[in-house]
Amino acid sequence: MAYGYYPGCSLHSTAKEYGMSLMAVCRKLSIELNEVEDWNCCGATPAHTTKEELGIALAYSNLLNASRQGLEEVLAPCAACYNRLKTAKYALNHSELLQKRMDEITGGKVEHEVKVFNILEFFRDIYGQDNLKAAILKPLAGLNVACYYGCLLVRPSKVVNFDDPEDPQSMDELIRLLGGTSVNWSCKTECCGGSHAIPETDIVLELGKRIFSSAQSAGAKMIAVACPLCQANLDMRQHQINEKYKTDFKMPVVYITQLMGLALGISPVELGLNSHFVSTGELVKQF
Amino acid sequence: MNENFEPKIAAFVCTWCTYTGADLAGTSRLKYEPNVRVLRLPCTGRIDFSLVIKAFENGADGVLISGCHPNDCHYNAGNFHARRRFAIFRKLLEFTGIDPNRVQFSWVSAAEGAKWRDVVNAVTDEIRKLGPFNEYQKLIHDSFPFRHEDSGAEEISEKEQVENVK
Amino acid sequence: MQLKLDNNVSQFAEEIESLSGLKVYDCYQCGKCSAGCPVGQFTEESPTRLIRLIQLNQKEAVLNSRTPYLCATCSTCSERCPMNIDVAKIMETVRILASREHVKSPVKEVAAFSGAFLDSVKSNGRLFEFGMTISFNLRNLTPLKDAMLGPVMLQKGKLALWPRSIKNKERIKRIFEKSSYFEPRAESTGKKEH
Amino acid sequence: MARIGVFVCHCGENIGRTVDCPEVSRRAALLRDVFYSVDYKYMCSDPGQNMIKDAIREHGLTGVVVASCSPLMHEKTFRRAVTEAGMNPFLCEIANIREHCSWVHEDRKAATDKALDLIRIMVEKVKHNVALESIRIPVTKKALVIGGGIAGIQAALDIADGGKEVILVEKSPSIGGHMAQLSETFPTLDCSQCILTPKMVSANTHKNIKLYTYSEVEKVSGYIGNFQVTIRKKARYIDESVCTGCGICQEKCPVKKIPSEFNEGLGMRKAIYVPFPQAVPNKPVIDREHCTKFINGKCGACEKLCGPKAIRFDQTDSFITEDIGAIVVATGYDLYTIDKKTDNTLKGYGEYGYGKYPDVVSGLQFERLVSASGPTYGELKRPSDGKTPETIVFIQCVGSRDAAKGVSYCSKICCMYTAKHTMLYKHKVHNGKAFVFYMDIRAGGKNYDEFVRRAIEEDGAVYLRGRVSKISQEDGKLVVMGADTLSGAQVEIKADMVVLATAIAAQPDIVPLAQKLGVGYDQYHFLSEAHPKLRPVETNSAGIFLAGACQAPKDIPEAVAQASAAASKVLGLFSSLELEREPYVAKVNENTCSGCEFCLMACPYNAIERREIKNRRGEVIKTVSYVNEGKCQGCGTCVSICRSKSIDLMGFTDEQVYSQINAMFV
Repeated sequence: MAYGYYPGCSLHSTAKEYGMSLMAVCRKLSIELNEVEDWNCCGATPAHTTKEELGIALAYSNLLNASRQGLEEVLAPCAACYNRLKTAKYALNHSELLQKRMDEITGGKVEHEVKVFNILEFFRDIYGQDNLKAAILKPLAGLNVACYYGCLLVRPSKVVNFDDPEDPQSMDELIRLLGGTSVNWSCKTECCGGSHAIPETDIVLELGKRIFSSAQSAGAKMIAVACPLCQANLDMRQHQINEKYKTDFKMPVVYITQLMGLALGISPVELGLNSHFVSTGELVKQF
Repeated sequence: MNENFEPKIAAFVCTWCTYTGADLAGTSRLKYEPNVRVLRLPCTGRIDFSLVIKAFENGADGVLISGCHPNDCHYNAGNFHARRRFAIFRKLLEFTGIDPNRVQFSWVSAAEGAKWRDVVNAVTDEIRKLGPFNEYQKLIHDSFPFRHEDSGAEEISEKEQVENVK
Repeated sequence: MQLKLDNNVSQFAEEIESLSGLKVYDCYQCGKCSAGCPVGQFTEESPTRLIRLIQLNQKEAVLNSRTPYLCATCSTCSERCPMNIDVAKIMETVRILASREHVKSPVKEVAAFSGAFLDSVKSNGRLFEFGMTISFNLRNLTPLKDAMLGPVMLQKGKLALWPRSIKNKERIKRIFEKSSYFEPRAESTGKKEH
Repeated sequence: MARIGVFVCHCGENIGRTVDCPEVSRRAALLRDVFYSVDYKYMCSDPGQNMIKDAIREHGLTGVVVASCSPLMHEKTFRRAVTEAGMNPFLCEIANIREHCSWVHEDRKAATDKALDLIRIMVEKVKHNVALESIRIPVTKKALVIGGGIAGIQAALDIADGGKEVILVEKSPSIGGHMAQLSETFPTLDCSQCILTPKMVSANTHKNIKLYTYSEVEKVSGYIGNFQVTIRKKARYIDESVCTGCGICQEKCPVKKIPSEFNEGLGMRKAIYVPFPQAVPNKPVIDREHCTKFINGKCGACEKLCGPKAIRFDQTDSFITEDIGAIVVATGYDLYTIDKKTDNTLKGYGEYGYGKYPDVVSGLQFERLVSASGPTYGELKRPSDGKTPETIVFIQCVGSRDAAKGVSYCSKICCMYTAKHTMLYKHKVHNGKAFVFYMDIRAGGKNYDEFVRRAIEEDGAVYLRGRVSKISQEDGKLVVMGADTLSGAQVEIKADMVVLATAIAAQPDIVPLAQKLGVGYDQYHFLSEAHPKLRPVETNSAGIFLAGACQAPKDIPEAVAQASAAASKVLGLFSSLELEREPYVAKVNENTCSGCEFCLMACPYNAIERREIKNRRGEVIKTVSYVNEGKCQGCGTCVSICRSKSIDLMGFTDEQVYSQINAMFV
């Protein structure tokens, strides 16, 4: 099985382990990913909050490349990229004027529809839960996971049209499928302040604290994410949160693909589980 | 156009809203142009547009149709029937080369005495500007024996009305 | 505080409506957006108040508000608005409008970050995080901010020291040059989506 | 030959000032077929009316035109006058030369000319008038009241007290409706059941009321005064005539864990049950879906233990047909569904966690929790662990005024009942604190605003102006994230319980009933009144009236007032042997009718039916339209849609209208 793949900037740098673990999982499951040729940054938050058209055009340019390459289904594992690509598609579907402008700006036109999937949709709807289940070697027994979706996977719901924006279930289902336990907690879709990770540190520390306390009181031992921004934010800043609020959170923030990898019997190092700020030692020990 | 020309205007109104609204204009002693002759019907839904043709035939220079506001019809939907018919009738007028502004349509509720005044004044002005509707009366006179052949158009309009009503 | 209002009271709201395609006067100030805003405790004007100020033509106050810059674009407000107003989009619109009108950002860190980010994308086609972070800290005059994180990231292989550019940089250049502040909207803006 | 009389009224100065009445009268006399013309100071006065009567007798007039004020004013007066002179009332017409002429014009000549025109138009019309008889419809003096809540009970009692028979149909096993579920009522805080139960009992025992509970209206046909209604009496699986209501069956039934509808799911009931102790009638029903006997044929404990042997497992639904003269619809309301899991068409309030957190309850559930007859016998305990809540957050407008997730309208009663809840809470838990999130306080009504102020000033409820964005659960507490827009701040409250003031919605199954009755409904499925201000209890279907929250959200006083109003309309209708209506109805010319049935589609009243025309051998030659005069309201829409000009409207026939147009301009 071969699908298009839009890694986005993070999966090559700050979210290196997301890329690594995804590749490892795909190798294991014989999924072939064809990277969108010469892809560019989706623009993330700075583009669309600076110039509306810039935000759309940067994302559209990637859809254009994908369509030229003949890709019909593209996996965008980074939730931010996924959100931007979906937003561009949504905006273009709702405005012919904008479509015209995009044709002018990028000098091209998407020839056929390019479907964009996030990581959860990809394994649930495209690869299939049954196929995945069959490949599990080491079920994640006894693992209490707080599934953290953040903002970009589920909102705005009319744009992404993916899961319940208040109480999404797809990652929880996946964790259960892998043999783990997903805890019922309140902060699944609360914002971690990812877009302010660098400029407004105070905000992200406060938001991060809320998320960790909620996960902890729900009995979670770790947080699973599908967004490099959330991961970097929560993982990198945990130390600062503990310092500022005199807390003692030691909660690994891992990518869902890393947990999948463990269940599929891939070695922790191959999954990049050694490159986290908060130690994943306790988790890795079990495998 | 001729400023001294006093147009003759026929008004077909429903009894529940516009006729009562016109009564209110009277009780409020509002003054308006005396050119309109009102014909009271239970509902604008009763207005077959051949009545309009008939009015022109009898020398009207303009026709005003007025009933309850949308959703306020005493009979639920008669005004909607009238509105659809009117939309088609206007097209028919355009097609035949008659200025469609000779037939005016409006909603006047039982509470809108002042609106009735304004509507009557505006329609009178408009028709005054359009001038006497001599062409039609002349046509009727000149071709009296054949005028029923014209009603072919009427039938078409009615058929369309029915389809729209559906 | 006193607001001086005249017949032009809806002018600014109409401007925002025509730029964003949203209906500003649909807002009845229920406060649900403010209630759930993750950065609520860091802002002076809640989204509710900011929209009220738009409704009352307070353009200057709105364009100089910190709120749109502190907005985390999480869309929680838009998701829960009982009147279907895309509040996050209003924040975005205010920010873009301020930038178009050369109003200096009241939150310099956010502006510096956006600038650094887009500079990096503009010259490489992709984000070069190491360079971007240095550029941000220089713009923001906080050269040592998060300096402790950098080495660890480098050590963990999470920051590349050299940019990896895309091949067709012309494409990116063109996009940056040609993009307008706002997308084109038909005359009849503000049609509600249902 | 027509002999028309014209009577020009001066109306004191009102007409005479602008219109030269003697001149008009003189010129009217010259009109063709006008035989007699006169003007007089006050035509509506006794001498004026006598002039008309005398003229009719003396000159053998065949038609009368009174040129005076609006027909809406005195048409009835003058028609009565001509009747007294032996003329058919429908041969008298009014030319409106006051409201439409003298009062609105200043130029005397123009006004005089116009007055004459108006008279000429009516003279031409009256020449083509024909004698008509008012339509008389016999009236069956028995009313049907649909719905046994407070509105239905009140309407039924008022009609019954007025001496007329009533059939009261209630779909659930007991009458009482939502009011029976309430603990206490605003703004007096009197106990709901204390004031309702006596009425329920009277409804059951009144000699003029026949009560059908656990029954639904199956079919309605006919028209005002003459409805035929079929009622489906659902099988209770007990013989009501034998059952003594001793309750042994309910006591011994082993199926215990069925969420009680009456307690809004907060308590349990058995498979054979009386919904609540004060139920009327106090006879149980068997819930077929949960009864073991029906599921696998075992058990039958109730049957064995029933002393009078009233259990009938083989009972089936039965049907009763009744002749009815008037119908009162009092089907009430339902709550908006907050929990989207029960209704996928709604977006629901996922952010409030209703259905996920047991201590987030609806307003009606709170009523049950503080009601003396509720699952906790009036002691306020929260559902999750039975703890007494020390902090309760009340959220108003859940579902109301919410175009995105609920309904756009204001549910009207929530401001009041939330204030009541805070008071009931404070009276039960003295150290408790109530917080209320509201958007606006709508407390218009006698002693209503004072009541809300009392909640704040005396019972210490803290009102916060804003909506709540999210409720989450942490360490056994509900964390409520709201806003107070007055201070411009976010508000976080850790509460033990949250009460959602849920929007009032129309009954989910109202549309099929409305369609059976031919009653209109709005986009939210509330039933439509005939006129929002002047005919608030009538519907556009003659003989069908509305009472209570089926028309719009209403509180108890309003529902009761409307119920009594509907009852008085019914009694008014029943006060005469026959109904008399203006004979302005459509008539079909069966010779030319082609049976295209466009009129059937256009008629807003379903007044047009098909009629088969048969030859002597009884073979159907063609089908034509036929107007049911009882249903026809005389709008004339069918007349203008008829392709073959085969329908005409009495009183406004084509002949009359064309004659008027012919006379319009000379």
